[in-house]
Amino acid sequence: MTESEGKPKVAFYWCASCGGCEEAVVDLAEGILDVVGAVDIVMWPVAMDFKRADVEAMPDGSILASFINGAIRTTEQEEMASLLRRKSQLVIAFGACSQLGGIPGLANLFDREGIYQAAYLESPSTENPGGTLPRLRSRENGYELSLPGFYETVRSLGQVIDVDYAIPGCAPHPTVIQSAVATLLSGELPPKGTVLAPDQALCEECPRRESKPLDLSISEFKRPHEVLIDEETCLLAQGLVCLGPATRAGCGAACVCGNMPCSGCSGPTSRVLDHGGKAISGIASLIGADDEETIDAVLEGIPDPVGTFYRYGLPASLLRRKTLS
Amino acid sequence: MRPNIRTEADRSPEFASWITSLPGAEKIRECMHCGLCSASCPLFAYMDHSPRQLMHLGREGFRDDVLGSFTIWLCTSCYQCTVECPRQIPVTEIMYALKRRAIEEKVYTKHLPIPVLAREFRRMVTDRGRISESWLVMKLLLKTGVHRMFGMVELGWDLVRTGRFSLRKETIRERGDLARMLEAVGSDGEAVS
Amino acid sequence: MKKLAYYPGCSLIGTGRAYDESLRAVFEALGEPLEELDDWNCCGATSYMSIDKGKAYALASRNLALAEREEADLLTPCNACYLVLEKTRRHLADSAEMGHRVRRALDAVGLSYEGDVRIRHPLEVLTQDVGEERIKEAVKEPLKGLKVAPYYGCQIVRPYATFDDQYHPQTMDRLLKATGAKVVPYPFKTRCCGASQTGTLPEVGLHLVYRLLNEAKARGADVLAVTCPLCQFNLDAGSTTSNRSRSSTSHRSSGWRSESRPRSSASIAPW
Amino acid sequence: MLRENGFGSGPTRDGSTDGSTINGDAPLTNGDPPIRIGVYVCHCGTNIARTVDVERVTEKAGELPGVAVARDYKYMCSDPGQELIKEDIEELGLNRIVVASCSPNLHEGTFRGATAAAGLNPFFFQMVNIREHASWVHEDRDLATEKAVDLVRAAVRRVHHHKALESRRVSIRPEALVVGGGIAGITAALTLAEAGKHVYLVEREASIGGHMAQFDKTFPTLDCAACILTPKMTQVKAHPNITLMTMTEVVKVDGFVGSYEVTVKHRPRYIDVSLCIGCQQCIDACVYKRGKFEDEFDVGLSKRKPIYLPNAQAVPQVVLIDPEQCIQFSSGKCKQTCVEACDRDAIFLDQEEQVETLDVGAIIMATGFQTFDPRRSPHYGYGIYPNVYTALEVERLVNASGPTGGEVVLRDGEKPTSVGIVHCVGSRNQKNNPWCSKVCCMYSLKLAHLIKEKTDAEVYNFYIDMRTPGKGFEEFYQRIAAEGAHLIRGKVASVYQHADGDGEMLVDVEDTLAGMVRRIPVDMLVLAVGLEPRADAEDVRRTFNITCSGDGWFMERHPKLAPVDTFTDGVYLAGCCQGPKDIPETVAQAGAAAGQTLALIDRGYIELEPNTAQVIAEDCSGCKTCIPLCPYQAILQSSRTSSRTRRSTRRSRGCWHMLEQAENAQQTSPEGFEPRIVALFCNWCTYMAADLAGTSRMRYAPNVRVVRVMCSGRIDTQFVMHAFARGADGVLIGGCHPGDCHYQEGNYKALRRFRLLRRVIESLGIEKERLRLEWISASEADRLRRVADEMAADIRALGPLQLSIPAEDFPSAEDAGAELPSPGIAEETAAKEAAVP
Repeated sequence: MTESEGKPKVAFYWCASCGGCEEAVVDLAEGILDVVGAVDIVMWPVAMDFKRADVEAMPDGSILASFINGAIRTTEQEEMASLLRRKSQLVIAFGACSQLGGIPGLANLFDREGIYQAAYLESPSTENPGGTLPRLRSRENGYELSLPGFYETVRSLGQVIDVDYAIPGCAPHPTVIQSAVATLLSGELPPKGTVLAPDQALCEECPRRESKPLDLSISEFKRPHEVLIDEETCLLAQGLVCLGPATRAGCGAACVCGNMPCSGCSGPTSRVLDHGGKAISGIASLIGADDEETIDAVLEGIPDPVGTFYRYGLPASLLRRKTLS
Repeated sequence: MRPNIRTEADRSPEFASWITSLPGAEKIRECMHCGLCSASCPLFAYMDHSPRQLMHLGREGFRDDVLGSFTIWLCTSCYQCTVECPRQIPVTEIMYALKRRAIEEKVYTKHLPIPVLAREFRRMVTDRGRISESWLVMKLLLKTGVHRMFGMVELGWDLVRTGRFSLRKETIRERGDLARMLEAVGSDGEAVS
Repeated sequence: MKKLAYYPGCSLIGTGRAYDESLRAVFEALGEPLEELDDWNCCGATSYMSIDKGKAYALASRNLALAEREEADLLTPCNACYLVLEKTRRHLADSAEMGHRVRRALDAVGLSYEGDVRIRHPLEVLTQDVGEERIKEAVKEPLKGLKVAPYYGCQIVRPYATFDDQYHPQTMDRLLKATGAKVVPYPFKTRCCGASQTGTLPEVGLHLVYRLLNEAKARGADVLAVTCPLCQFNLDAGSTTSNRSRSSTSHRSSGWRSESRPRSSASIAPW
Repeated sequence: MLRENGFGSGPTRDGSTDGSTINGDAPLTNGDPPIRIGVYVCHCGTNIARTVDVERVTEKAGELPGVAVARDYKYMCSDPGQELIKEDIEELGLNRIVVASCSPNLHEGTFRGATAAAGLNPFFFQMVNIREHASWVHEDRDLATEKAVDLVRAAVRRVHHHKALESRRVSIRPEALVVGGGIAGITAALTLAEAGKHVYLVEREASIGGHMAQFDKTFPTLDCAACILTPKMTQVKAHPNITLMTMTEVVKVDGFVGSYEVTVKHRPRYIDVSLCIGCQQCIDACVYKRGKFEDEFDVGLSKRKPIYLPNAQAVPQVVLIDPEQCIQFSSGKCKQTCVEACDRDAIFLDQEEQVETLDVGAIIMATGFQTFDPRRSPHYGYGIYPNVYTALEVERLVNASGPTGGEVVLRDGEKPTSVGIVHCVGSRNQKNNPWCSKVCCMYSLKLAHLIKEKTDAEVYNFYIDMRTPGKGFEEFYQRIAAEGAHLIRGKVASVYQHADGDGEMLVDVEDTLAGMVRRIPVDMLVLAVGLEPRADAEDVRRTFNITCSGDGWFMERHPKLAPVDTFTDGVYLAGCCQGPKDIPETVAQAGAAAGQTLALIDRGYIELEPNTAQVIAEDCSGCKTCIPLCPYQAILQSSRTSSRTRRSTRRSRGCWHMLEQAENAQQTSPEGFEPRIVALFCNWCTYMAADLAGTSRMRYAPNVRVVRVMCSGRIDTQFVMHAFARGADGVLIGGCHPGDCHYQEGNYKALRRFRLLRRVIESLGIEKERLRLEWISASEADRLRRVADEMAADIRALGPLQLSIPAEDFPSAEDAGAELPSPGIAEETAAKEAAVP
């Protein structure tokens, strides 16, 4: 580990994401002071005024670690990710969007044209009488303006650049961030590719675990707004699609503690190839019906299966997106 | 009379593959010669080849024996053989196909009334859409030998007397439609090119 | 009961006139008068099938299309029409190729056929839809004392067994009993009457007719009841002709052989 | 094993899905020696080599990562073939073996043995089926070769992950159950009992003896059936090692080979079997003065009372009461004269049904057959004309202990003067049973002889083909012909009885040898009814968890090499429940089944397949999802840690890790799109059907690449997605029919997952034709063929599955930008903007 000016240099960057991950860093509250004090931040667009040129000017590999949140949607995001990769010894995918594609990844259910239509022409709040759509280059008052290119498909950070570690969650839970940072600063780096969170399913830390019956069989799926949710019993046992059994622990079962089922933001454990696929296998098997018609009737309770099982991970899933015609 | 010996030159492989390519007729190859078709056939007594033999001759490709056989013209489509066959050979439908091919290739006795009936029947239906039985019978008799009519005088008189012998020419309204339909359906392409 | 379009067929407006008239009268009496299918055409019978399969199916299918246009099922009293129409219905459903050809032909004249027409026979309608109870009630003069041999003919039980048993059909027996008649056991219920062979090869056809009549007589029947105009014609016309020409029917089989034993020689084959 | 291997679903820099080490070729375990694979491709004489280019497969295999040696050989299963493997293991240090040859059902054991003999753990061996699944079912040499290469590649990738496994031993209970007390069950039971094993012989009827007890003479020797059978029946009753249970049925079978728990139900007999001595005084005393009900043993030809002895030679020699017929049961107002008459007080009218559980190590099925009901072929007039009989009825007539005392007479008591015997009734007929019932020709000849002997009637045998293969059979046929029976080759078309006739019937038949139809008067017609599976065979096989072949007979494990085994370990077949047989064959098979049972019991243990599931405690979060899914309740929650689960080694069955093979279809052919279909087939049904398609030399689309899974329930939806992601154009899942799962309910789990998965993939734009789930039993090879052909055609029409691979989507950022707004919209916008002043 080379350190140029005593303190290690650290960069934060933000791609296609909601900003929640930035909030998560700030949410570390006093904890952040330890971090800030220990490092020298060289890039953090949300909080500090560093420009791309400043980073470009730095020697390759001079940044110890870049924390990048958000998925890759535009050419600019890819360029910045590649730049930071070049300049950094470690790149950490920060949060679900970066690690798995995240909520923005659900755009992979549509193609670019469909997204443009919806976002710039058809949505009720849009006022665009000229029907103007984003263009790479345009002229305005004699100046040539350019916009980043908009990819057909959203990708996770790992699908664009080489990524060393990931911190999961939407947004990452403070305790996860703290222990991850502590691991990185400890000097004993885990193997490359490690997700810096416990490698067990959420049930491990779920307060309702003991209430899960041994003969669980689901005859009706319910959505949270349709029922009064009991605060003690296992949510699956109440017919709610809880992805806890297939999702990585670390958040302390935050949603379940808030009486909502786990929606899977921390992604799968290391042994799983496809988060949604694993959840489908586990949950579908528990359906209490043996014939096609009854099974289908039970499945009517999951009206949007892709949105349910791939809410945070469609781009990083095996099938990645809706096929393009 | 044809001598009762056949050489391989008498066989037509094309005919064999044609007959076994008819729908369901590939089962001829599975025939175990139990003779149920023959023994259940009400017309068997008048046949030169039994249905069983005819199926076998067809399978082996003896085209001239099959198409020249009187048997195919005796079939009244009572479907007894089809229903009985343990190998589910559609004997009646094969008989139909053989009749069609014999007519197409014009291999049948000239004055055999059955194909004449079929032809006259078709002509009348194609022209008018319906059959006027009395006219059909008279045409048939004219074409196959007027002498046959004498034996029928008494029967004819009975029919006239009971109002069952009408000289009205039956016809449908949309004759043009029917003609266009029969044109549009195209040809069978069942017989070989 | 779905609406029925009456399809008399060519024989019922010819030699089978009596059948047509009595059928109309029966349904009238039952309060369900028959309505004839508008502009029906000949089904093609066995003759057309002997010449051109595609045209034969097209011909028959026009009637199916007309019935479908009227949202009706077809009621046909003639066995031959019944089979031809039923066979067409099945073939159009089973054979994609023929279905396509025929639909193209129908399309050429603005007709279509989706496959929603059932083919029905008066025996089926009278015993199943109307029912023996209603028939019994409607009978004014029971046929008491009349001994009837029921003759079903071939084509309503073969090759398809649609509404009755293939070997031992019962619907006509039930209908006849409902009218008060006595039904005699008649083993030749479904044996062929010779069909058009009575016209084309009279000596062959009449022989078959003779067997049927002789058997009915041996079973003690006063009359034979039939369901098909051609069977009726053959048996009716043949009942005089076959007797007359019996002596000259010399077509003893070249193929038939009967075992002869002194004890039963008298009761063997009638020829 | 590396715990952390990329980011869950494996996104990596290059954008391929191959990000996780699960798919890589590196050794999985740190410190383990490098993987050295030996691949052996078998010619199987010309069986494989004729259609598959064996050299090419070998060459391709040699290029695969980890492969140290690839060889082809004429017969891998031969001693030199196996020696080859052993030498290579020793000399080249191989630690994984792949053999591409025939079905693992045939030679998996052989090659595991060879692997073990060279000191390598046998579970480092993997078999590839390129005969039944490739060379025998395809004609196109290129496509068959390509398929073989794919299958070998899949296996090579798979063995990277194999681990050394140790077989576990399970001890075998020494008791055996024999189901069915006909000659098959009797023979099997006596053989086992003589060997000192305890046997439970369960018979549904009131007496053992089965069909054989009804026969008079046996062909071709004409020795008396009773004389040879009755001693065996009494031996059964007397044998100290046999517990005979009549009027008893098996209702449930739990457990597995070595320790089956069999629940049996005893129907009440209303007589105490231990008290009754068969004196029959109760029968004489019955309020019915004479027989009123059809006697089952005499096939209805005689009448009996509600209290009766099943037959004169019945074992046990104990009466029974039919509650359907006895007045006491219907009205409660009988004088109960039978109870009074019994001086041993053996009658208990309040007896009830009893249920009992038996613990046995092995089961022999000997449930027999039923005869074809000729009412299903109405043209023979059975049930209409009184003098039309089934052969079984005539067996009773000719039997000296039968209803007529052995006299062959018509219903009116007259001797027949002319008798017709119709062969093949219900057999060799697509409308009834397509098979030859094997015994009818011989028993018809026997009846011809007996009838002629007893009545001097003219006898006509109407046969289609005279089938007399067997010791002394042809000679018997010659003897009957010499005796003057008329042997007429033709099937009877109709039977007609004259109105004024004297009971005489006329039979129409084509004498096909003479080429004429004959009309023959007979006064007795005997129908040689064929043999068919019992009506409840389907229920029975379900109870015992065995399979039926398509025709309904119980299915043997292998038609030639394992004719008495079933696919369920420890359950064996004897006699006609497996297919038509004559008595000597039945006895031989019963002996064989008993021999197999003895071999199992005397070894004392069996080795269970060691590939069962395990819980890795440190990875388990205690979510308990697996617990309700195990039909054997094998997964137990550990009481100590409470959060962990542990498995019960005793019960769990094998599940295999198949993921590697699911991804074998990554290549698409350059020209002329040929879809790649990954087929995940259950080992017990569809995989067997694919083997059967091979042995039957069916031809089907070569697009299907079969991966064997132990159960369709093992198929994780990830397997399917993985296959699609790796280039499969379609995925076919084959499982057992509902209710038939080898593991009770795995196929239902497959169905549930499939229904949800299908919704997901459809939402992702993948056509539903690309994913099919089909229930195909081991006997439905034809169905497999149809499904494979259909699916290949459907997908060919759809074209390749185009999953966007981002690495290809994004050649460079520049190009991506250039694709942006479609020119039309851009120009239009520009024009509008220009128009603004």
